[in-house]
Amino acid sequence: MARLLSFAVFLVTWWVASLFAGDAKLPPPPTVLTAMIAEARSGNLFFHLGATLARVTLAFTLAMALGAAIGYLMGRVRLADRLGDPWLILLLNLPALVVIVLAYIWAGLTEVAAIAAIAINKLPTAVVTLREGARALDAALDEMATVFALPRWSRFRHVILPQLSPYIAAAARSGLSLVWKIVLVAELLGRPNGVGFEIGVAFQLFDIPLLLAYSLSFAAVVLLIETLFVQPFEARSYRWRPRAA
Amino acid sequence: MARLLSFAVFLVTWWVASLFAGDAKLPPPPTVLTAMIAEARSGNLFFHLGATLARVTLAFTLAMALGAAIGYLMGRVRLADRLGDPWLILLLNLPALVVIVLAYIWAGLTEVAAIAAIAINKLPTAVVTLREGARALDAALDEMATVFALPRWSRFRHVILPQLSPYIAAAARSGLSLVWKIVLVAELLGRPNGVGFEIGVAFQLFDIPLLLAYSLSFAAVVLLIETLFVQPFEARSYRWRPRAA
Amino acid sequence: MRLEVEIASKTFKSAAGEQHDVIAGVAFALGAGEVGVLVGPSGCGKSTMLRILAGLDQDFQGRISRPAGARIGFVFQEPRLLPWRSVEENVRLAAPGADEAKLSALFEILELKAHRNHFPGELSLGLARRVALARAFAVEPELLILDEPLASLDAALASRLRDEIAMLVNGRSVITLLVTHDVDDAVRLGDRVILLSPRPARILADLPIRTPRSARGDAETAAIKSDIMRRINGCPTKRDAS
Amino acid sequence: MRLEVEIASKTFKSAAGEQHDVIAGVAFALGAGEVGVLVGPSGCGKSTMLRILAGLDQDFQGRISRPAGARIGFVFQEPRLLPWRSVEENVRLAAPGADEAKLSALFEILELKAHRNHFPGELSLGLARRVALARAFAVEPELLILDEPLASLDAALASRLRDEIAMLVNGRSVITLLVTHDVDDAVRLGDRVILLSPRPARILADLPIRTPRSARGDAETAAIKSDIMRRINGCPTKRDAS
Amino acid sequence: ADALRIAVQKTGTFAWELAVIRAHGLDKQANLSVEVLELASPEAGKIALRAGNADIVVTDWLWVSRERGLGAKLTFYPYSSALGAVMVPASSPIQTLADLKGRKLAIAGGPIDKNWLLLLAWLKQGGIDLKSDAKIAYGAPPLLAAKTLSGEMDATLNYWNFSAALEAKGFRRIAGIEDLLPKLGAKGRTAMLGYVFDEKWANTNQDKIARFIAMTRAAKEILSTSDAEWQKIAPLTGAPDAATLRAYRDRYREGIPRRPIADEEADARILYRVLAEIGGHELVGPAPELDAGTFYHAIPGD
Ligand SMILES: Nc1ncnc2c1ncn2[C@@H]1O[C@H](COP(=O)(O)OP(=O)(O)OP(=O)(O)O)[C@@H](O)[C@H]1O
Ligand SMILES: Nc1ncnc2c1ncn2[C@@H]1O[C@H](COP(=O)(O)OP(=O)(O)OP(=O)(O)O)[C@@H](O)[C@H]1O
Ligand SMILES: [Mg+2]
Ligand SMILES: [Mg+2]
Repeated sequence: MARLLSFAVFLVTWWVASLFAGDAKLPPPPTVLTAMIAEARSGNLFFHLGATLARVTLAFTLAMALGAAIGYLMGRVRLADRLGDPWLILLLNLPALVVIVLAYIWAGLTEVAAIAAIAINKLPTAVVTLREGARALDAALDEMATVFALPRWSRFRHVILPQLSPYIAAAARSGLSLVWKIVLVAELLGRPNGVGFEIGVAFQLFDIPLLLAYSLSFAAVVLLIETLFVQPFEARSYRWRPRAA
Repeated sequence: MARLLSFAVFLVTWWVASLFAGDAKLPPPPTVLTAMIAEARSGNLFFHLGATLARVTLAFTLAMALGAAIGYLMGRVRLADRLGDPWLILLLNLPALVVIVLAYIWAGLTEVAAIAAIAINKLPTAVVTLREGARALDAALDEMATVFALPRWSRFRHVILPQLSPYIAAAARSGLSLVWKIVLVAELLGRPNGVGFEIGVAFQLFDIPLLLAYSLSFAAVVLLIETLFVQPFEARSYRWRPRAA
Repeated sequence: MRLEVEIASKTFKSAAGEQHDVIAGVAFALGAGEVGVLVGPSGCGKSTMLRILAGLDQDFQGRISRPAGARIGFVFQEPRLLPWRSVEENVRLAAPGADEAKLSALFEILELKAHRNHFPGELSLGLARRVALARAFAVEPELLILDEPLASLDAALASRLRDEIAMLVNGRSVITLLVTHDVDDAVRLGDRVILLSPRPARILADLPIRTPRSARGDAETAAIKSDIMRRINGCPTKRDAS
Repeated sequence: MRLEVEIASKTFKSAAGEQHDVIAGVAFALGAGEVGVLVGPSGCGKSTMLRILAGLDQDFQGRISRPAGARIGFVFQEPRLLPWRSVEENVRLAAPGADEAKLSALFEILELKAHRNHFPGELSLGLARRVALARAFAVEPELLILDEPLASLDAALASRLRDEIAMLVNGRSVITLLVTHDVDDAVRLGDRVILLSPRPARILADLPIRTPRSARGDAETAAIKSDIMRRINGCPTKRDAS
Repeated sequence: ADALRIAVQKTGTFAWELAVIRAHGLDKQANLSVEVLELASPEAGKIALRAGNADIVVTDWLWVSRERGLGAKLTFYPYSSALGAVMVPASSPIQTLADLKGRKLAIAGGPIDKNWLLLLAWLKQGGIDLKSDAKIAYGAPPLLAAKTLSGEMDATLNYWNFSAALEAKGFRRIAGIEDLLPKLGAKGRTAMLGYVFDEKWANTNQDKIARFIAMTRAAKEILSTSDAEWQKIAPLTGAPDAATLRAYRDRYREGIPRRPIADEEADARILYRVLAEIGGHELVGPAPELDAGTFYHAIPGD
């Protein structure tokens, strides 16, 4: 309910803003919707959305898995943290453009290069978030697990993972958004399809409705996934928390 | 010590890699250093670095402050979460390019537009991270603070803030990296100075050493800030934690 | 200054969705200078009651009237210290008005002097509980709520602290509510012992002790104690409500 | 199967940088079926000792020899449950081998039947401590370590549980170590009572009780108790070491 | 002096012209005070114009016409007729455009790039559909130039300046896009790039624009006659060696538009139809024909 209301407010705000700003500066919702429908009709929307989603999924999974593992290690083992930290800061602060260009130069204008470049851009942010999580782990529960000789997997799943889960959630949400920003650059610079490619085209033509149509389609997909899968799952796994007011 | 070692390993790896890859694909450290020194001599490096740092500082501060406040609110007040969530997901998944272009169109190619656009891009990631932090707040300590009637500020500073601090650290680190990625796009598209501008120029000229010189200079600045200020501060404020192995 | 408690009922909804009745009609009143002691089986709803009457839980049927704006000192059942603040800071934060002399005296009594600069993670449980006591005393409360304050302390220290609490309570017009499983403590400290049933808590007996604390002899306390024990064991305790 | 403990010294370095001596020479040994009871003032180093001999803290001077690969059941001073797992899951995770009949019996004895599906956050402290007891018992430990297991429980329940512990310990060849502040518990349950000094902990006395637990009459326990009390109070306790 | 705000890409050719203008004080002679907003990417100019931060930018009439169709009344005056070129390594077996079939092609600027569309249209007349008959890699022009240089691509269609740089590195020019225009119906080299500005602004600033155009013509004249001038602007071009600079110079000079504006517009109209047919709605927007007001006619002497 509240979500629907909020969504309605969003639409109205947009529409009103577009009335004030003028079509050229901010096209109203129907214009964007028309562009969206036209792209959907021609099949373009699904083709490009599919290509981007595939890249996002791959790069995201890769970066999250690797980033979580490295972050956990750095949070728990002091030496790993000391050794890894300068690399981490470097990687964090390398511009996306540079990573993507270098990846394309080394691995060719290939799918692998694109996905690797995106993953490398996202990796360090997952690392820093999970590192904080690992640092904040409860030593008392750790001792409990050791004393009762919980098997490795059980310990990970029942003791560690629930403590890391808010950090994982934060890293995943902000990470997905980062991946999405970067996949566009990667597609813009050297892929023949994907939303980023289309946005590049729309940008060259300065076609704002098209630009918005593609952007919002992706946001809609994420919104859908959040509402249908992520949030119910989260609600279930946070049942144990005392309910807030 | 470990950090220096790690840094040395980084340099060696780079150098060896450049020997294998060839100058054109990956210039060796001295080449990049030469480019860096040349830019420093001419004053260009400091000029552009300064411009970018100013933008980064402003946008980062703005986004962190606002994002933390909103995230805290959404984590604590269920209704705020419900209402804000769709907006948040939308904002998270709006491509940086689109936000920047729209900001420039509305507010002109101005400093304000650039900084606002960067802040808007970073804002939602700070929100999601802090929201997780606020959700994980300890209700028992909250009750304690209420019973003992801790004044608002004291409660915030001594009860809430320390619990949020790992989330703030994560949001700040990954957020700085995001701001840095986006400021480059903003400078590329509509600013006459800054590292992003220079990187854009270097890219058009395909001058990889120059590209790397600017990227690494920024990373070096962040590394310096981390080593000199952030990490000592962190070590101090996490003294209470049982020391890890 | 009076504390009036009338809780008609309190239910929790568990995460699994079940309804749990925790309090089923508890009513009593305490005046300034009075010490009420709640005694009841584990899990019967004592801590819940304390949270309600401190105003931490508003979701119940009934009415609480507390002296408006009264300073509360609460010793929770667990220490509830701020892990990131030293022992001294923990106390000072709750009692910004307490002066150095007062704190020193408190730390002396509670044998905490060596631990002033420790973080709570560096304390034993008994030490942490003592810090919680120091915090509650430092605020000079008008309403003092103690949830098993003497658990996890050795016998000698516990008895010394029992005397300290008695002194504190005697000296000033503070309303005190004490939860304990130790009938001995109850009889030595209380002006009124309220016996509670297993969950959902009802009042089984409300026993006033009229002799002033300082005047209670061993014989008298033994008599009251055996009365209480009889009452507890006399009414056959419904075990686990399942 | 024997537990041999020889801790020459243990020091903590506090975050503020100070050095704290916590144990200053403690040595004893326990055989299978024996119950050792540690009694000492709050903050003297008992929990630290338990952590060392369970292998959780390796940073000490001395030597521990534990039966290799022995299953350990540990009741920590705080419950240490996983807040995100139900009561039943908490127990099952530690004791994956325990069958339904066994768990049912345990939950029955500990009066936890109504709380199987609760999360730890929905328990009273006494209930949570009982879950911790259930967990330690469910693993069928060969080495059982109990840090104040009966604190925060009402007298009736505590006495029932004391009997349960005695039964469990009698039945099987388990090495048991118990920390308590209750001299009564110590005398009723222990085969050996080890009295500790204030921090840094040294052994003040190591008192064997030769009568089997089941045969101890009230008179005998009273005698031993008074002996212990005399010893505790006799050697003038150095108060706070500061 | 009248203020005039111009947005340029720092590495673009317009920046070279402006350097000459400044060096020779042409702006003062024209009584203009030129404010140059240097930007780092090709698209930034459009943003600057849209955002109202620039009066004049350089872009193509294709976009101007499209925008007019959508309601934004911009207008165009020819700036350069230089177009991209198809380049192959010196030793490549590719001799003609028809040989591109089945090859790996790097196309700068993406699927709606005008060079690419014109090439497609030209080949289509010969019955070749390159879009499906070749392996196409779209990408950023500098990246593709580097990729071609490293041998990853069989051929590249890139912007004229990148092509010139490749030429200087020994690459072979299979065809310049301007060579294809006659077969597509144009009478001669057609300037697709031009100065673009707002129509309303232009109408109130006719004199200013006229002076601006005259000034740029003077600059072009200098650049087309003086080789020494090229040495002066060499650092701006980023040319790593003399050969590249020479290639830039020659291609630049070829690209200076010298035809009457009416001829330019007539050819633009023809090419627009070609482009509209092959690029479709996506490229040109709702208008099937070049919008009537696309070209700016109020320059004396045209
Ligand atoms: N991590 C630590 N850093 C510094 N000092 C510590 C640390 N852990 C414990 N101590 C100190 O060691 C001493 C013994 O602690 P321990 O928990 O063993 O006491 P205890 O005998 O179990 O007391 P109690 O009966 O109150 O539980 C205490 O004085 C405590 O302050
Ligand atoms: N958040 C909650 N959700 C569901 N049930 C709860 C919740 N909090 C407490 N309970 C239940 O309420 C009952 C009373 O809890 P309470 O903490 O008041 O007991 P208590 O009398 O203080 O026990 P103890 O002596 O063990 O501390 C318990 O059975 C507990 O399971
Ligand atoms: Mg309780
Ligand atoms: Mg202890």
